[in-house]
Amino acid sequence: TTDKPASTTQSAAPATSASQSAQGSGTGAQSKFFVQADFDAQLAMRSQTPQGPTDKPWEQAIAPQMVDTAKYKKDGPYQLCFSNAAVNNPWRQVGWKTMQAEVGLHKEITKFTALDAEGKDDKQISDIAELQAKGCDALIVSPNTTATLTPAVTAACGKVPVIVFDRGVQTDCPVTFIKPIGGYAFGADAAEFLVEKVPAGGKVLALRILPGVDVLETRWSAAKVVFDKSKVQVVGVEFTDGDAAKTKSIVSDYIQRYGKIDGVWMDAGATAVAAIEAFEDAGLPVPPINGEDQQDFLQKWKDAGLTAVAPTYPTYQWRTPIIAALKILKGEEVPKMWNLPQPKVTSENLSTYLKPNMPPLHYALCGCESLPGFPETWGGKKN
Amino acid sequence: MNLLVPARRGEAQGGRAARLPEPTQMVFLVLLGLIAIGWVLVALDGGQFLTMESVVGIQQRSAALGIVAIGQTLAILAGSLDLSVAYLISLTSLVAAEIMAGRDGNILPAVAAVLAVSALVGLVNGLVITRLQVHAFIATLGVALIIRGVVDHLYDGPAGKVPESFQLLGYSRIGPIPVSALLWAGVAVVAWFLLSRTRLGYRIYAVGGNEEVARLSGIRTSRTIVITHVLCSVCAGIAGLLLASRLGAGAPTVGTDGGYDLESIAAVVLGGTALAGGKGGVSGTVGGVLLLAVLDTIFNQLEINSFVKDVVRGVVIVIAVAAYARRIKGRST
Amino acid sequence: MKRALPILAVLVVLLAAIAVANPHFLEPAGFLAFLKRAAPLVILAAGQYFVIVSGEFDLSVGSLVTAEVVIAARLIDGEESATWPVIALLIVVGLLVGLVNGLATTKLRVPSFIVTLGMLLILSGAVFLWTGGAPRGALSEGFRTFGRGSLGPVPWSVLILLAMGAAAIWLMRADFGKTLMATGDNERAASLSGVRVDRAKIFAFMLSGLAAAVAAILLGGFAGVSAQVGQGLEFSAITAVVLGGVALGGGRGSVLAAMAGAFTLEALFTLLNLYGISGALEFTVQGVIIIAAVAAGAIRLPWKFTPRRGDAHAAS
Amino acid sequence: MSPKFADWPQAHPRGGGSGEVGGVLSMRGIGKSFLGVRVLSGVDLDVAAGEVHAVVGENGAGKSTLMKIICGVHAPDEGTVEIDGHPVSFGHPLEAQRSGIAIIYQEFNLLPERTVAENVFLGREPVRRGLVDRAAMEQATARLLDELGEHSFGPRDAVKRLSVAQQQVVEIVKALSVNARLVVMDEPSAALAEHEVELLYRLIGRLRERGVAVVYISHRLREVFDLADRVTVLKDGKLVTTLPIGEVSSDELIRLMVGRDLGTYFPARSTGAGEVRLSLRGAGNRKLRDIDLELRAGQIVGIAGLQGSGRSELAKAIFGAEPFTTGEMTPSRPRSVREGVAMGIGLVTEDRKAEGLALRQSVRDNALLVARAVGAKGRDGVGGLLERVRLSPPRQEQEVRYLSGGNQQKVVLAKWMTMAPRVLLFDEPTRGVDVGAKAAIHDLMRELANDGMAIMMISSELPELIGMSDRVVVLRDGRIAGTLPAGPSEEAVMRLAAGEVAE
Ligand SMILES: Nc1ncnc2c1ncn2[C@@H]1O[C@H](COP(=O)(O)OP(=O)(O)OP(=O)(O)O)[C@@H](O)[C@H]1O
Ligand SMILES: Nc1ncnc2c1ncn2[C@@H]1O[C@H](COP(=O)(O)OP(=O)(O)OP(=O)(O)O)[C@@H](O)[C@H]1O
Ligand SMILES: O[C@@H]1[C@@H](O)[C@H](O)OC[C@H]1O
Ligand SMILES: [Mg+2]
Ligand SMILES: [Mg+2]
Repeated sequence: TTDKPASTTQSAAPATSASQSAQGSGTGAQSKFFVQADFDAQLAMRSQTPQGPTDKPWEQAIAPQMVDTAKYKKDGPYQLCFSNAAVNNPWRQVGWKTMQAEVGLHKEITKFTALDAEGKDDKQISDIAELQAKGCDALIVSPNTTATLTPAVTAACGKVPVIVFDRGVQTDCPVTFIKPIGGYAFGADAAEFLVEKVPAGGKVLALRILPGVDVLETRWSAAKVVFDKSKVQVVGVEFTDGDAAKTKSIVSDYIQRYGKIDGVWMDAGATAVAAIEAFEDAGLPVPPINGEDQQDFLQKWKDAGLTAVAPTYPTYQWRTPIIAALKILKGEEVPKMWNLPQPKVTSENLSTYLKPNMPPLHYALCGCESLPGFPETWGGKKN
Repeated sequence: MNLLVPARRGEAQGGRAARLPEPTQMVFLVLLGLIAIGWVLVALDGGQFLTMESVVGIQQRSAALGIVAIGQTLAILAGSLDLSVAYLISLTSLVAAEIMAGRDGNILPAVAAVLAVSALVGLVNGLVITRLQVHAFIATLGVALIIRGVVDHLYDGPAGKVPESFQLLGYSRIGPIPVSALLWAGVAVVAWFLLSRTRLGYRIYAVGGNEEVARLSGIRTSRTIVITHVLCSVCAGIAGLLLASRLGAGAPTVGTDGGYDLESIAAVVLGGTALAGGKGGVSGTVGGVLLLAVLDTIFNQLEINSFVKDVVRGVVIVIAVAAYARRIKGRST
Repeated sequence: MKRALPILAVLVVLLAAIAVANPHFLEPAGFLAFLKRAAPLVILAAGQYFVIVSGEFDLSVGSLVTAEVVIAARLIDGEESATWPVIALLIVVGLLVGLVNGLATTKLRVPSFIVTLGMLLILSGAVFLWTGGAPRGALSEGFRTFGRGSLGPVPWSVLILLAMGAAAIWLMRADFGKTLMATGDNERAASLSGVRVDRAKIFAFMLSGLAAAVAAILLGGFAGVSAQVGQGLEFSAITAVVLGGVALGGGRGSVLAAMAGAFTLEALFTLLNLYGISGALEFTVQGVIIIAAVAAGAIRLPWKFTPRRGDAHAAS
Repeated sequence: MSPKFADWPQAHPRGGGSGEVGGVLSMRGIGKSFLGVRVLSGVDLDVAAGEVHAVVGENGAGKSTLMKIICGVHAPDEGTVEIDGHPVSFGHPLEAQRSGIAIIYQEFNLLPERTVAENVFLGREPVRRGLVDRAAMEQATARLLDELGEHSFGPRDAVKRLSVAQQQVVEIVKALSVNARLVVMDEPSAALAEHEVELLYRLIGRLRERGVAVVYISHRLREVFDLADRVTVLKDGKLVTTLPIGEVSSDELIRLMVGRDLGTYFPARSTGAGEVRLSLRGAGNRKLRDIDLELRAGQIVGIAGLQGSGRSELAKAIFGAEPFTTGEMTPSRPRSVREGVAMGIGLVTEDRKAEGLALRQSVRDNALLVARAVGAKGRDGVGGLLERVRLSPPRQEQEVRYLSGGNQQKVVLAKWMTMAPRVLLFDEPTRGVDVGAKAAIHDLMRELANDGMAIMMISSELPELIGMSDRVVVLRDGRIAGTLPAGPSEEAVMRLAAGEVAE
């Protein structure tokens, strides 16, 4: 007997890289994760108008290509299963709470079984296998690693309708793949902002969390393309491990070394505030910087009147898989590739996203304000 | 003034404790108890505990940790320990998948390369400990950093490709028994045989029991420690192969994400092997690994979040080892 | 002092190398910044030293640091007036965790490696269970002063470091330190000389917990709330102590050398950074240097004179 | 592989001594330094087959180091070693073993967690088809134990369950199992009681008969005179002389070792007994029963008994390290070591290294350990104390592990004297201590008694016990078998200890 699919159509190595243009701009070689076509597609999507209800961005889709799901149609009530990569950072925490609240909205879901793989590929492979035996009507997967989870997801596709979101897999067997526009858009949004705000020849420091994670690699590779075409000078690309203290130290070192840093690009917002503080502690004005939609950053932005932008990778995407699952089980069409809108926070709309009663590491684009239990479930205070 | 004081605590326990089995056997009693508790809890929750899938799941989940923990048992019995296994697993999964590159014909060279690489790392660990006289904790931590640097430098994501035929190792099963569990069982049997039937095994116990006594009795203690580390690393290499076959590729974080370093040590001591060396054995470790896997399964079935899991795991480990310590104290007085 | 000489020499060489690459380093501001950055690790190393010299390990300090920062943020919740009560509470929590580690090690007779490994799991699980998975609340400005602010030109963390360092050195010269050292060297002999060995060890664990609490206050103050402030600090602290020539297994080494070891480690990180060793290979260099430094120390000293039970198995 | 005791002749007259048979061992000009400190220089040693060759000298004279060179533990810096006329240079104990050399080390050398058989064949396990042959190993061990008349334990017992004396038997069996040409015994009797030493004598006799060469080290001169054919004296790492045993007297031997006249006299006994410092009435615990005992100021009470008769247990219970569960103790019963110390009781333990000293700490720190533990004052006097215990040279910052056994024992003494105890208990105070230091310790004990301290002394060396005690209490199986006045005969003590009824 085998628990493995008969065949997998995977291509483990990330697709070919294009545009190896380092140009001595300090940005280094292009990431092997970079795919020009995806880059172009994502950048284009930014200006497309999503379809669906505007007040519910998690139900919207950009340029959807609908697929028929009649063959999955069945009567309720339903049991949904979810294999989660991990709940090991605030982004996933917010998303996970949002997803649970979404489940609570639907009476027809009588059972929701979720297993947490704790960031372990091997555990997630077993989890997916174990979930298939639980009589799920649909299986939602948030894969830990794209390549390595592909076989397990492929295997599940043969037994239940599968919905994948956040990180992808290298097979199109899932009924739908849900994600915001993507990392290229995120990285480009931030880089374009800096190119606009930093004077020509200005020194930009790029801070990355860690290498090798596709959603983060795409962010940087897009920024690299943007910077390489610009007149700013990228003086350093450093990894922070997402550690605030390390971030602050790195930024302080750069300030000391170069006397002045004119812009800071970040691939994620978690340590943006630490980077800002490095300038404050050095008694320098904070240069243009990007963060993410985390409350502490938005708060700082407002309080200090920063020149900033916050691209997002919205946590409201955690609602969509539940909605998609129900649509599929009811036989309604869903987009094959469900591209959610990916707004960015700017100084114009900052005040709509800043919610001072929410915890510092809360993500503004949770789409959770109208869900039962808000704000306490997300750690916020009623006021 | 001081008449008839009550008997000492140690004495009172002595009688009871003396009848308790060895720690390496006790872990199986705990395991049975845990299965019973799990069965009840899951039943109350309206589920079924030991379904076919969960039994297969327990074995699948245990196999990699089990193999590493067997190697760790050898190192700990010899009075050492190995903190480099996690990074070595990542490294060997990459070596395997890169060399296989999706081709059946490359399986053998890949396996050979993995064994060679892991043996080499074990050799380095052993030599740093014995020749340079660096405490095993620091030596293997240092080697772990070295491997980490190399892996992080060369790879930033999954790489290589494991051919279908080799993935059977990770996925096929014979009835309810996965091949990976058979591999684990095989490694355990070999290690058990080695420890209880060969001179090397006797020497490992002797070196771990008291290195000086072993040396003065004519045992080449350094050589024993080096060989033990080579075996321990080879076990990690085998686990790396298994994980590569499960993932279909090599992954630079598979070892650390799995927490195989500290978790394998926890499994070993949970199995009643003394951290100081010289006492314990493979069977206990098998029990310890199964105990952790059954705990995981219960948590999975009850869908308990990972934070509670950590707390429970921490408490279980400390209490189990405390129970063994009680028993030993009871014995010796 | 004599025992700290070799590591101090290494430290001076590293500092000189840093100064060559970065002349700012020799200016008061540059050097104070280095001290400030090193302060948490140095304090943790001092705490870890007490545990190691008594013959034990404390693997729980990293997750204790994280837990303390997360607790502080949730309890203070931006409220200036809560600063001092919460700081007091953090110190109590640190001492309490040390107390539990110490009690489990001495009374339950579980090897401290296992006790503190268990504590590591328990703390990281419990604190996030309590906060629902991610840090909540915010630290007050007052709280952050200790890690961020300075008194005149001298950062508070440097002053705190000096105070803690002086206290550690004083403690090791006092009866407590001498009896702790004897306990780590020969527990049975110490006990038969009237030393309350369990109490001494428990106290050592409490000092480590206290050090973790102070380090948490400095780190939280320096960079704000984060879920991974403490990650890996236990290994850094132990490495620092060992780098200072303090033997795992107990009974040997000076606290000054342990702290110098922490400075050396921090200087090493700074240096690797300055010379632009690629992020990843930094680990490799670090691994080689640590092994080499400990090996050099081992060969310099008579590592094995009287064979002693437990030397080879300090992990127990 | 297994030795054939059965083949040995039963009678064992003293062997022919040197010269008769070819030399088994010949060492020439041996030199050895540790960390630049010269420990041996220019030492020659010849041992013939069938000879028992005693090696004597003060603590630290280099006896054990010389033996470790024979056995491949240390390599000599200078000189040559020949076995059967062939030069050898052992890099590892294993190689010495293979050349037929066996050793009973001064320190215990067993694995408590392993069985007797596993210990006996440690590193030399018999194998069959590549696998360890347990059965053969256990049979051979059983046979050896049988030959020795040891039936109180078997090959499968875990060593940790054996008494100290039984463990010593295992050590001996281990050495014999090698079927060696040369057996080195480094203080094999230190842990044995008198009657067990008899057993050892018989064994050595048999070895001699078989033509095995024996090197015997002991601080007990009586054993040297009982056993040896020749004696080699070492002093400060140098060879003093090698003499046939018949050509030297005990006083001469001491002079050769110490370099001066010591005399074999014990200090004068006390003149009168002072107040009762401590008394026991019907005291007992799991090892002791019905102990009535009085310790008086100015008196030394000797405690005699066989191994395991409960002497150490008695000392530890009085001190508070072990409990009394029944009976009374006046002025009060200490429930912990600290209470014992607070009552003014001190204990010089029998195992210096395991229980007495923190070896890596300095002389000063060890001497102050008790004072610091209980937070007592009076630490400035340490220097004076160290002089008083005649520590030589009194270097306070020296790590204790670098001191000789005698000097280490003096540090232990100083440690207790900082507290000016009212009662001081000595458990085997001169075990493994050379003759010079022994005399110093004896003098000191009497001096303390004369200053008004109450002293209890346990010793397995009867001459010492008898010579020092103002009263001898004999223990047997945890009970007091009888009390004898000052200066009893050895026979009287032994009769009580071994079980004949006292009047
Ligand atoms: N491994 C070692 N390293 C350094 N010095 C050593 C070592 N072994 C022994 N010594 C020193 O060598 C000297 C001789 O010691 P040795 O043990 O040979 O004396 P001994 O005659 O056997 O004394 P004792 O009667 O106390 O057993 C002593 O000063 C001792 O401290
Ligand atoms: N059967 C035994 N098993 C293990 N240990 C024993 C046994 N008998 C005695 N011992 C240990 O040996 C030590 C001495 O025991 P005890 O006080 O009974 O004898 P003693 O008369 O003082 O003999 P010794 O000459 O060894 O001091 C004690 O510390 C005890 O723990
Ligand atoms: O899963 C990812 C999350 O872990 C990271 O923090 O943000 C992007 C997500 O895709
Ligand atoms: Mg000796
Ligand atoms: Mg005794």
